[in-house]
Amino acid sequence: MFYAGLDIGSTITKVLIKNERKVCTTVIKPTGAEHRRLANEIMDEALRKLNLTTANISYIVATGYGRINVPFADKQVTEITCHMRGINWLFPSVKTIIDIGGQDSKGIKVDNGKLVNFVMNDKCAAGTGRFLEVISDLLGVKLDDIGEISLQSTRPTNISSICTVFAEQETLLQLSKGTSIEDILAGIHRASASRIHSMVKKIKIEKDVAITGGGAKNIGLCKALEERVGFPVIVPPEPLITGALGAALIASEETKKISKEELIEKQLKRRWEAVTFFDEKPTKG
Amino acid sequence: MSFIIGLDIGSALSKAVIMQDKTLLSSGISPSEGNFLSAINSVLQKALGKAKLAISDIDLIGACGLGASFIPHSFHKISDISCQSRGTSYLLPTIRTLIEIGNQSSRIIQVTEQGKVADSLVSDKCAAGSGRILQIVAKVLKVDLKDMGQLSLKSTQPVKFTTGCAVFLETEAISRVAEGASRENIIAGLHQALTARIAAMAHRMGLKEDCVITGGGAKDRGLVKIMGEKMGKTLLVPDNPLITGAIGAALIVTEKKG
Amino acid sequence: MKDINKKTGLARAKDIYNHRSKRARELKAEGKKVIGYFCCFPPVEIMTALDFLPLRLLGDMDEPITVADGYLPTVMCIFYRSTFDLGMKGRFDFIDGFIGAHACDGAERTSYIWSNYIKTPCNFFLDLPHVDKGEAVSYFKGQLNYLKETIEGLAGKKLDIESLKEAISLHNKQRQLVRELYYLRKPDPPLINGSEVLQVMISIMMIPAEEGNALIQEVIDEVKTRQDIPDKKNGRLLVWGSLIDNIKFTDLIESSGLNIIIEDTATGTRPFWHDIEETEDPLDGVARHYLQEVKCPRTFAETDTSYKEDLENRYSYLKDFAKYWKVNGVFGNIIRNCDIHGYEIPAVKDYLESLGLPVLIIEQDYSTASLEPLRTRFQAFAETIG
Amino acid sequence: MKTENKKIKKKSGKTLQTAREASYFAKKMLKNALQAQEEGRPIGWSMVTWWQGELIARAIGAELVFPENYGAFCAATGGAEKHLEISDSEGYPATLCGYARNSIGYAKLLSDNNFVPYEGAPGGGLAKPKFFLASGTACDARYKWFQALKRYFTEAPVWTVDLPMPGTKEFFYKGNKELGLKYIVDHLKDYVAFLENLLGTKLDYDRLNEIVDQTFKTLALAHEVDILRRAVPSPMVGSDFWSIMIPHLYLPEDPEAYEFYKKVYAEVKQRVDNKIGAIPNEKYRLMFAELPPWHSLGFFGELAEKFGMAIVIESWNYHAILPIPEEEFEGVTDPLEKVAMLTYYKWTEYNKVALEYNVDPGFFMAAYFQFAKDYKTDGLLAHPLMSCRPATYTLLHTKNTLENKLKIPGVVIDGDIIDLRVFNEKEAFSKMEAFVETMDHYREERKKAGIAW
Ligand SMILES: Nc1ncnc2c1ncn2[C@@H]1O[C@H](COP(=O)(O)OP(=O)(O)O)[C@@H](O)[C@H]1O
Ligand SMILES: Nc1ncnc2c1ncn2[C@@H]1O[C@H](COP(=O)(O)OP(=O)(O)O)[C@@H](O)[C@H]1O
Ligand code: SF4
Ligand code: SF4
Ligand code: SF4
Repeated sequence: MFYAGLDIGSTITKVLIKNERKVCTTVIKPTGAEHRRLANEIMDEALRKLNLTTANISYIVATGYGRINVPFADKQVTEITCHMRGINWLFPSVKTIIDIGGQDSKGIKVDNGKLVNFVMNDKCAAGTGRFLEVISDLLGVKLDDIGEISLQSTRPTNISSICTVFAEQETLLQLSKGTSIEDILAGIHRASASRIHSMVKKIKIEKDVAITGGGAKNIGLCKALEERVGFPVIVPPEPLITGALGAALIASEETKKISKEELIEKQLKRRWEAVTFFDEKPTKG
Repeated sequence: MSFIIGLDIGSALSKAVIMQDKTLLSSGISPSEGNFLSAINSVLQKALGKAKLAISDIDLIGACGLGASFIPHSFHKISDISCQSRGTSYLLPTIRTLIEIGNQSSRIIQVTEQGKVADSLVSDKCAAGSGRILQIVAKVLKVDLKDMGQLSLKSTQPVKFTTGCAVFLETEAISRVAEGASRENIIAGLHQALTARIAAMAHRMGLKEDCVITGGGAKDRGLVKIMGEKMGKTLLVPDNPLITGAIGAALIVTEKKG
Repeated sequence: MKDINKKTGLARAKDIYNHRSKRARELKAEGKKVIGYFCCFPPVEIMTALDFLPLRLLGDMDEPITVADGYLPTVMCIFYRSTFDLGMKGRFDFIDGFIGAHACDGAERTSYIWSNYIKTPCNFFLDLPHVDKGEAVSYFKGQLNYLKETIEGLAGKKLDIESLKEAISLHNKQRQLVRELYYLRKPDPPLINGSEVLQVMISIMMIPAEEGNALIQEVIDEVKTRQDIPDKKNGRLLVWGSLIDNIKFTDLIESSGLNIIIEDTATGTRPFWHDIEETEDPLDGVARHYLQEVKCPRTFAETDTSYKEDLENRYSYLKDFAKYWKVNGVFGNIIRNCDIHGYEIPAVKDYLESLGLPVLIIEQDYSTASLEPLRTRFQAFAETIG
Repeated sequence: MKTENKKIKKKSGKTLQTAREASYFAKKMLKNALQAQEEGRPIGWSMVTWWQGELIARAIGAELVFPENYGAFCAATGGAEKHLEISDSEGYPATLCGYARNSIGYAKLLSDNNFVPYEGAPGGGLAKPKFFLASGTACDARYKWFQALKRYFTEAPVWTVDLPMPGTKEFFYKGNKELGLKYIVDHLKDYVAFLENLLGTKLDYDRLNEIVDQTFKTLALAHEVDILRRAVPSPMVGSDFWSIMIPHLYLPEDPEAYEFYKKVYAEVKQRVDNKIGAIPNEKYRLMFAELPPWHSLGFFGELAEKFGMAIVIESWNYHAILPIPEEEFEGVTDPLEKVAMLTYYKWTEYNKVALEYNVDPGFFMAAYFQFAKDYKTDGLLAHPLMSCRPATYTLLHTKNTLENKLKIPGVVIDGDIIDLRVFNEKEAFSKMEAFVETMDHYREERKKAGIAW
């Protein structure tokens, strides 16, 4: 039996297929403006890799920002629960999870594998992955590299603006003053970390702490957060897929809860269509 | 008969005017583009050139704006709020409320009959209500800033944005494009989102007529129209809404030092 | 096309909910006078007894706050900013009297500012002690006497004891009916959902007590026999905290995998849970009821016991609610800037969590436009308790 | 020496020598409490109840400390941030009163540390309370906050002294004043019983009588200083007041406070007699509305320096009570009754002014109308606070009405008592610069309207 977790993030879409014992495959693709609605194709790609068809998948759980309207998912679960489950499976000792996604960041508290509390910021781009994307764009540095580069800094600049837009201008000003990219990036990471930390603090940061989500791929940000937290943090080997992993774990549990007949009926009902994001239909141009 | 320069060195645009005896002789505008010094020089040249003057002919300089400290000549710094209100009231003496939509922030200023500030309110620390968004979205849509207004006016069904954040608005605009929403509707939707923010401030301050709108945002006819509708007021726009701050700076420095 | 007036039960409640001042305006046209009041503390019994229609003044989560921003700072309770905004926009321009109340700072200061800017032929500010001791009750009774005198002036007649007693039993009847309605939520799934109950609750604050009583009775009869009961969900929710007065909010909660079972709020159980005792001087019972039996954390319950006992004293009724209605989760609803409930959050959490009930606290902006982002939070909570 | 003096001036904006000495009283309170703890005497954490609860608690032998005052102290010394963070992580909303959040954070640290103030706590820390004295007056936080503190001092009882707060019009209803006073007296009897029971001693009514008499004496003298301040140029400014208010607000029964006010009076009087202004170049006379930004008091010094703006009078509720006419006391012997009168009269003293100008409420608002006249002010500097709603609720209303009725313009500078982030000094300056024009304009308006000053 196979179980699939589909995490349609604001920025990156992740699919993970597992069986009883192990993770079989993962696919990670930008959600991108054009691809948002094409989660079905990403699913297809994962299936092709394993030579499977939809009929082989017992249960599909969708999560993430775009989970709401996935016609082929058997269940929708919030990314909060999914990240929690994924991390808990990987690192049972973790009590506090910091998830840094593309358009939001979250603090999640776990106790004995149960979600006990959470906070999130989804109103302001400061302290989200988007903030770092904007800055790396501006500096002409690849997102993958900003973490490493910032670690070279000797004198991090102080970025005083919270707002992404103002921080962008502050960065420009620093550039024209001749500040090095390393120092600017280090300053940017500090500013982000401080913002994220002050939010997560609201639910009390307790050991062990894991950082997950796309932001955890950024070593500069992780280090800056670690500095704030004051003790070492855990970063999973592939932080992007913890949500999808959690979703797949839930999928396998759900399968056990229902009868074969119900399962088959569910599978028949799956519609292999595009995903819609917004309730209100925009007018076609 | 002395010559006075007024400067408004904004985060996006640098503006200069030359005045003589309270008459406007010439003006110039240059992008600031993160290099204030060269913007100041360029804008001074423009204004001086048009007035056929040299910097040595100038008796006084008054300046406001974020980048004023970069001015390489001796000058008097005046508060942005006072300059906006004086300059605007010079152009349109009947105004009592001024809405300025600048690049980094928006302001609501209540103006007295003498063109002085009665009260003011500034959007701060968050770009959600500022003119910067117009630029960002224009870039996304590959539209010239100048054409935004016209396009907005043609909208039939403005898109409803789910966020106020300038950065998320950009992302959302990109998605809307991908989903097939028209540029017109996206721009009009943006104008509505921006209006909602500014209207909230305006109501805090209270709108006394006549109301005027200045700053870069005032160049955008679509924005001005939607704002007027939302606030239920006719919003006047000066002929050149960008240079009101610079005019004010010149007028105030004349009074103070002239 | 059905005639609106012929609608009964839930459909009628929905109508009244949607057109809140319609009935008041009709009655006014027939010569009845309307008194608008703040919060659940000005005694409706006195108003009813003098033939007024008491009308609870509420805000509107659908209407962006605009005019009020020129008068009330944004750090205020958003609910009262909204209410005042509607007042300034003329939404309540038909009321003949206004009774402000010292329920919380928000209500108190808004009452003052209201009477400065929104003129009604008659207004009164009801001071309400913060403590519930005997001497406070006597003082409060004195204030009720002033209230009575003031609106007697508007009524052009004196209040006689007998009609006050009648009004008290009429409203007690309403309290009893409300409780009956709540009992219908005991089964799993409940027979009536949160949005439907909310529509009924709002409705009865907008129409005369007799009509309200008839309406609840209709609803009870309808619900008892209906087929289309709500779906069974993961969570059976107790709502505690600031008030909820818009079904878009309850709809959002209930479409996120939760059933609302009982509300300890100012539009829920609080004004209805205890009957007014019928005392020799009816005002004694009225004063005691509002000061001691309306369980809002705005009234300070004196305590010289330990923290645990204090919580037990103040919140054991929540335990009773939770047990009787078999709830498995609590939503603490905090309208931003509500101090009364804000200071209680950790204590209420301590108490409920010690009973094994998970608690979700959300500070919200009293605006339907900002509801959707809350969905993820409710869903995550439903997943926790499911 | 000279440079040092200048430095102090820049930092605090204080101009009176006596104002600099006033911090003695803040320290004295903290020290007394710590000492009381050592000696095993009972300590109460108290709100400012406008003398209603404090005098009685002291008469029975309790030592009081004021978490509100401690909040200002922590903010001024940079120790508040840490406490605020803890309050947030305890789950208290970040929108609550900054003073409350500060003391909640501190309480958590104290209880975690076995009730010994932590190393480096500002001012040595607040000693552990035996009871809480909360207040029902003016602000919900004043009793909800102490109720919340019980989480950390699980055995300490919380007592709320309540005060009637009728509307202005309602206050003048026949018999309402008497009803209110009776309520307070009855309520205070309960309070006395509570204290006696808790502390195991009887209240000495003679002692209370002494305390009350001394309090009236000190307050009367403090009021005399307020009267001196009507002089032009202003002999002292807000920054002075925020220091000298500590003794009359918190320790009015302390004979040292009385002695202190004698010195203040002499110093201020000397300035008035010689027409010496507190600031060199007084051009504008401002009223200050509500609590100052404790962490940035230097701001006012710079306003004075740059624009010649003097803060000549500030929020009514920190000032000493207006004198109560002798005849009101006729036949009053019970000290509890005197306490009741003191507090209730303070609370309602501007109700008459409220009626005259037809403005509501009488507290927090009406006093500015009287001040404007008495102190010949040019403007209102309104400081709405991020985290103190009660003082902020009526500010816009006050500002609008002053402009309409007395042609006194107001300027709004957003800030906070504790939270550093919201106060933007640069923006504030540019607003004040523009406000100069506004005040000039309204001076003309007042002339046209025939309003005296
Ligand atoms: N290699 C990388 N290095 C640094 N940051 C990355 C990298 N890959 C992704 N990110 C960051 O992760 C974010 C997306 O994270 P993700 O958890 O997938 O969010 P979502 O679920 O909202 O799509 C991007 O905004 C980006 O900032
Ligand atoms: N047609 C236009 N021309 C110039 N600027 C425009 C136009 N339409 C909108 N704007 C906006 O005006 C802003 C610049 O306004 P301005 O008042 O000069 O700001 P600042 O003084 O901060 O530089 C830019 O952010 C730009 O987006
Ligand atoms: S502060 Fe900047 S990043 Fe944050 S919401 Fe406002 S515009 Fe967006
Ligand atoms: S929500 Fe809170 S602050 Fe607002 S009226 Fe209710 S109790 Fe008062
Ligand atoms: S009045 Fe303001 S500062 Fe004082 S306790 Fe209340 S909220 Fe806090």
